[in-house]
Amino acid sequence: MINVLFFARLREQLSTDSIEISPIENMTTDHIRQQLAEKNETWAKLMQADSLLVAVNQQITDWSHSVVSGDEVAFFPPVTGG
Amino acid sequence: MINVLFFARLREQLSTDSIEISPIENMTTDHIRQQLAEKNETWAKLMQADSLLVAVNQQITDWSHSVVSGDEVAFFPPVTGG
Amino acid sequence: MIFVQHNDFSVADEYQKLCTDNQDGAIVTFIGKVRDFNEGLGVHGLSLEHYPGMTEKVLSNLEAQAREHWPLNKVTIIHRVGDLTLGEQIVFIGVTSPHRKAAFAACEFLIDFLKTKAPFWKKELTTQGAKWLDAKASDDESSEQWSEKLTK
Amino acid sequence: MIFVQHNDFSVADEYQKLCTDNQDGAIVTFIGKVRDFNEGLGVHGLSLEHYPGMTEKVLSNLEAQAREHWPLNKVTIIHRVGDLTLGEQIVFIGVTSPHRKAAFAACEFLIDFLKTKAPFWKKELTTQGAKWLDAKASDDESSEQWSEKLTK
Repeated sequence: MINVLFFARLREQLSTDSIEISPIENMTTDHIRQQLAEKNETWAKLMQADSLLVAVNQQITDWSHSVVSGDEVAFFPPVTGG
Repeated sequence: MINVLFFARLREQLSTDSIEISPIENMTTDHIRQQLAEKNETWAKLMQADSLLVAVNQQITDWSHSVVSGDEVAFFPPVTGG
Repeated sequence: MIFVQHNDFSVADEYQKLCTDNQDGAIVTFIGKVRDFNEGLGVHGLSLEHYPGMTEKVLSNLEAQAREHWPLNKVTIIHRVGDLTLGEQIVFIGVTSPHRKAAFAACEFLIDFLKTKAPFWKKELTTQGAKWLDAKASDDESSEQWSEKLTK
Repeated sequence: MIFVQHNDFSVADEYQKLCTDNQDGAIVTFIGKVRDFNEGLGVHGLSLEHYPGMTEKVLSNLEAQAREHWPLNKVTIIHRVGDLTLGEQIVFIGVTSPHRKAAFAACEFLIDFLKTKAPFWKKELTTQGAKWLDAKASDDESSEQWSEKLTK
């Protein structure tokens, strides 16, 4: 399984901080985003946002990054710390 | 009279921290420097150093600055604080 | 040393730990505090969320990058999470070096990249409710300018 | 606030005085310490001379210049004079501002110009005797670079 985490605005608007999804063959971060966008309008809006960031195994990456079972994938908005 | 101060290396090498000199008409910082350089070899060497700085009334200035009775003139090497 | 914590930090204690080595001629510290970002909205605090695990990795990586660019001795990065009220301390960056230019540059580099790379998110608590802060373009510019500065 | 003094200063106390205003999001401090400048020579301290009266005028003027360039709230400049041993604190510059870029820039501006404009002179006390330090070309360059930076 792939553990998918959500932070900040996403976590609040999706009313969840994590879900598990089943890996498919040759899966990428973009596949996960698209799969989640199909859930409903709220998910679609958040997953298609231009500003959406994705990390795999706690490292920011792009939408072509491959994902395998056991990976930790996180979606979040631009960071605002400091 | 004009009060002339010396600091740091100058003060040590001249063995004095201040002297008084009599003003002349149309006196400049350069006149004072030249007058002091005539005292002896030690004074000449220090007063003719390229790096010598001069302040009139506690403000760094150049060698054409006019000086009148009551002014405080200071000679010192480049500063090294901080 | 990197700390992500709920508790407040003591600048006095952090300085004491930073200032012990005689080879260091320069110590630069930055402290960020909760201030009223949107004047008039009545901000009374912030709620700070982060991505545990990733935050520490990103900050360690930034410290390593700073050490590659400048001769640094001690580096301390502390960032608080949770609810903070107006005026409270959020972040501490302390850097020591034999050279002041290195200490200034590294300290500013670390806070610039912390702001654009470390997974923290601020929610402003105002009298009119809570509101997630948007990222600032000026922060992106600040970190982008480093690649230019460092290749000069 | 400008202080030229023999006595040591407390960074903890100075920070306490700097950090009281909620409009300040950023506090940047620089501390300069006595270090072994000429490695191998056995430096055990410094003797710091200054030009009383002029020093304070120059530092006040630098503070005023910094306030013209950046939106600053509090500014503290402390410089010690007299005999200092290895590892002792020499100088403290603390600046607060709503904006971190302003606080960093002003703090670095103040120490850069203090080093090239304020009438302090350091004599290094080594095991082989005392020696007046020469001004460093790199310090002149640092302060000269500001005119370029500030007109950009």
